[in-house]
Amino acid sequence: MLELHSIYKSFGGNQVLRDVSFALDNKTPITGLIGPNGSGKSTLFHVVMGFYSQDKGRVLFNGQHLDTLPPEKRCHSGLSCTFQDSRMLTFMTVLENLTAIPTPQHGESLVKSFFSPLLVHRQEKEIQEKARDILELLSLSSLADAPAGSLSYGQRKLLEIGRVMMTDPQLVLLDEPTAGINPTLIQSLVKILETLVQRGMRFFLVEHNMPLVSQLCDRVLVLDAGELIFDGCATAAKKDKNVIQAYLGSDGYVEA
Amino acid sequence: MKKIVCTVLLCLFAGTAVAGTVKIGAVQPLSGKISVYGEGFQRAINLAVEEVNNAGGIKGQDLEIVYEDNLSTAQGSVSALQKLISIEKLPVVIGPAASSNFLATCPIAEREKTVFIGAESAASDISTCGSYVFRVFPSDMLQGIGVAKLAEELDYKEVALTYINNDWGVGLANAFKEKYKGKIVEEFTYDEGKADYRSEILRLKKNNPAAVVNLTYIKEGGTMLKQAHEMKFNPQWLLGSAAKSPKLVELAGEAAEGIIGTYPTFSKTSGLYEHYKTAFAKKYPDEKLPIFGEYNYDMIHLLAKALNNADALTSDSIRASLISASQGFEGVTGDLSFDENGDVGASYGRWSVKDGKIIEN
Amino acid sequence: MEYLLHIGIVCLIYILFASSLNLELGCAGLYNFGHVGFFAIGSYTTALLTLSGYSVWFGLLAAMLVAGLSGLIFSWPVLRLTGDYFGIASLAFAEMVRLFLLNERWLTRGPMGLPGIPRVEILGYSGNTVTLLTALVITVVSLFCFKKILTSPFGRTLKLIREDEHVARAFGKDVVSFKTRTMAIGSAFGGLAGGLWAHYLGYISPNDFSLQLTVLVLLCVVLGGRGTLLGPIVGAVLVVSVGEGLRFLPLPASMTAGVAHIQSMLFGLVLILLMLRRPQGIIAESHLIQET
Amino acid sequence: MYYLQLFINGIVAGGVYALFAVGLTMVYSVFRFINFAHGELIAWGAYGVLLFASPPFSLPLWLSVFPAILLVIAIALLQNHMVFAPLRNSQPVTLLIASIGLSFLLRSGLQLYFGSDLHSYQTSFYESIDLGGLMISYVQLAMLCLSILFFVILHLLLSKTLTGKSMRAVSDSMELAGIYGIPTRKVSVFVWIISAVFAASGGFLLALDTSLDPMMGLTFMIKSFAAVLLGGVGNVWGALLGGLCIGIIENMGTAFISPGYKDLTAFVLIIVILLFRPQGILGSTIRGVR
Repeated sequence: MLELHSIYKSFGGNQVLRDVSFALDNKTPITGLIGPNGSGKSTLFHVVMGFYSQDKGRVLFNGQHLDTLPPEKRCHSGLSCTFQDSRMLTFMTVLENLTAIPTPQHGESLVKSFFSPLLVHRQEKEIQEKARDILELLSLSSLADAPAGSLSYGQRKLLEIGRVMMTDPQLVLLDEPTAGINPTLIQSLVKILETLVQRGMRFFLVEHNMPLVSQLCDRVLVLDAGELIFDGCATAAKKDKNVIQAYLGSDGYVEA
Repeated sequence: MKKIVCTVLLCLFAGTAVAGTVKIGAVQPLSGKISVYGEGFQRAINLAVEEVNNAGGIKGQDLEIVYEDNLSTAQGSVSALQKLISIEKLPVVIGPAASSNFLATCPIAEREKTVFIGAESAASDISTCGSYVFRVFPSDMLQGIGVAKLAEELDYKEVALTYINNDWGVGLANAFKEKYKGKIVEEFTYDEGKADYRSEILRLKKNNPAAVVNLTYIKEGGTMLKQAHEMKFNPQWLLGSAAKSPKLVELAGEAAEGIIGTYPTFSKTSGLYEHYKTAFAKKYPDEKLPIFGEYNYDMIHLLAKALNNADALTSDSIRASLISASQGFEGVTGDLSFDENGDVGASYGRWSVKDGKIIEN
Repeated sequence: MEYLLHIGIVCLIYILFASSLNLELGCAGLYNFGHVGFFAIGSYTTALLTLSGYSVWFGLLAAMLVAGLSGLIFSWPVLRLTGDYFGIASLAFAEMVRLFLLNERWLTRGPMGLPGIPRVEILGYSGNTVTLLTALVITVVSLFCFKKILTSPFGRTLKLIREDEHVARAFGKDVVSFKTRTMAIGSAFGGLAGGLWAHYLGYISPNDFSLQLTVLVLLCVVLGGRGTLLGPIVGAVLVVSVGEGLRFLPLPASMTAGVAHIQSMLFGLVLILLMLRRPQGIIAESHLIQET
Repeated sequence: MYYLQLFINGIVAGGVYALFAVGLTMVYSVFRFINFAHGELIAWGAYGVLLFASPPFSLPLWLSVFPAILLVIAIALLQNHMVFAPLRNSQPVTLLIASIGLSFLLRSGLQLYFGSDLHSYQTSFYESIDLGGLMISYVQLAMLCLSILFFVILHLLLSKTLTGKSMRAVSDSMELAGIYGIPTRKVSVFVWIISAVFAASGGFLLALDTSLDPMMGLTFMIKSFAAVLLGGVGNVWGALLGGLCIGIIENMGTAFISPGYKDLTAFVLIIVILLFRPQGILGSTIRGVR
């Protein structure tokens, strides 16, 4: 599915990513990416999404080269992402936040919206239905017409997952989805992720919350100072010497 | 408290009703780009109105001018004219300065059959505006020819032509180019209202012509003369009439020495011009003689004469009496008899600056 | 009566002009300070065409096309800029158009302007009432188009792009194409307003399309409330009627010079107070109310 | 020779544009909005000198420059306090339109008091120096020297003094600087003072060279914007360089294209710069005053 071949990226003098290569296949439902602060996680995230262009190396998705594509072209290939600070459009209603996402829409071409309103209307109804199903799943349908600005921080995180689902992606990059939300909401988020995995969606989770990572992820990649130092199952990661050293300095320990 | 207020209001309105004045509309640029000229015209008009009213006014009633500001724009002029015609219902309206504003309004006056008379618009297109449109200011066809004749009289075979890039400058330049038989060494326009014309002057200096015809306004003319003098470029400057004002001499200082220009001649003989100058100085002690002020002054007197012997205050009868009154009417600016399309002829005299003063000869 | 017709026509033209700017400024967040440039292109296109014999309707249509095209050509290179930079670039564009019209005397007779532009004529009548009716019909149709655009998915995505371009690009919206299309539509209708203006006034000259007109139309959009459909309409009507209303102040003749300056001082003061008290305009877009 | 003279004219004109552009670039980089009312500070500077030189005070011309600068500083501070400070955290377009309103207010106030007639300082005439055929008038020379002098002072101030450093910090981000205890109010007042001083002195020089009219501020606005952008927003030296470039290209242009298009060069420059190098010659993508 997603392949990265020896990615290098530096801002000014400081080398943020050094020779990062890995491949995500279709089988592992959720892969985690962990690492201490400043290890280059978000930079890697932005490189894959195309907001930063890497200095060297190639990014492939289902065999297709993404390096030349600008961000707006990459998501047509089935790749999508959420943002760390869940950039919701506060003034549009919750429903609108979802219905505006799918592209291309017939309604977006002016010629069609004037001269073939039926086509537009039909597609609009489909999109509305899809959005309402997603809100049902996220148990947010009661807030469908409220402005997104009035949602609580946790609800926004859920809505962001909904927004991603609108594009029916194959792989979703989650950038610290559980940062700053209470445990009960985290469990509901986990439940939703599991149902989506059944539907065939794959996730690439960038996260700090160790218990969540070990609970969810079958495969974990650890990044430290721009280098990939571990690639394996979650439990092995906890015992691995380099990972411990990377996280807690030389003589630290990790509780089970 | 309410009782007092309404009594005050009542007598205010009563006041205007009793006096019963004859009203004429006036669309003037009182704000915006050419408000500099608007204020000058207004003073000249008020002076003339005062004189008319002292001499008995119009059939015993006082003459009153209803001013409307046109913000120096075409849209403002149209709004002002529409208001004067349909709200104030005035049969006679004085047109705005600048040909562009005048051209925007004269079709409306023609359609509404209102006598429309202008005192500062030179564009030759105005002659074809219509039967209700008159103009006491000579069309730029005549001015351009006047400057061309001046250049030939001073036998300049070669001359550089530069003019301000607005309707006045371009109109005059076209007329000049047709009439002037000599060679035009260099010709270009320059922007209105700029502060630095040194590069333009340099371009003139390049082929150092003996004389330079510069059709300009006061501000641009003053700046150019001064900057040319600074750059030791002293050709014989030939100017149009729009720069003939003591303000130009004030701005250009010594650089204005020896410049020559044309202006529509005033009838020196009848001493009207002296009377106008002294009357103006008395009424506005600290103000300078406004440019084109004489035309407005004459226009009011001509209108007063026409209104007096018009049988009814309707625009048609005023129009007829205006044409008859203008035949042989000797104003400060000379003979004001209208030709068939409402223009006045003008013969051209010369003005020049000698030790800081404007001399007409 | 003619005067009321006059105010009605000027209001309608300002409504069309302000609404077309609102599509760009209000909905797409493009600070287009050069909208008067397209207004001028529209006026001159229809004036030149009708003066050389074409019918008025053909002139108006051509005005829309030429203005829309120039909007497209202008926006292609400049759209990569955001916010203030786009504003200055468009301001520069409008001044370039004015200078072009002023100096290309072979085409536009330069500062002499174009007199005698034929008026709108239906079945032989061509008074102010006819012009008012045509302006009314054209404005209503245009407002209907704007409403359709605003409420369609196109309008929704436009708002998405205005609020957060980053998210829009992340979800595959071709931001540049949306903005270019909005610019094209906005300038087309701006050109149409210019065409109507030329046929009503009968005479146009380059200096009518100055910075002052840009500021006036900007005020209509901002005063009324940008981003809404009703906003520019209310703004335009207010600006035109207040402007004309000040003519009726009962003042002695000698004072009129002073009054003109006071009038524009008031104009500036209103602008400042408006920005201090209610920057989102009279008819605020729903979300802006909490934001202040 | 002819082109050299054009070049010199360009430098002098550029110096004046730069003088106005400095105020603009600093206000923009600290407060993030385009100050349309900056032109009126120029006009008030020129008229202020006229005010103090005429009857009620009738100071000699050179002496009346300082009270005029104080007057303009007072206007700038008042305008900051009444209009721009309350609007500090609103959208740039709101601030911009407020500054347009302010420019109408100040300009018509000027016309109301002084009348819209043309004025000029009744001063003795200035000769020009003849450097082997190249003409520079004393006024031009004064303009050039003053611009350079001001820029040097400003440079020293920005780089050496504490207020200068804090100004650069504030221009980077107002909130952050505030958190570090930099008195943002004092700094913003300081920015307004500097832009007022530059505008007033520029206005005086301009009027000395030509004449005074209420619209003089407006005609320079777009050119100064072009200088700000060309030089790189927030970069003081950039403003100088930008101003000089525009002056030179504009004046050299008159030799080739018709002077009617003299302003066109500034506009074309604006669009070209914005397309190919939005951050300007000396600018860098990181914002802030340098």
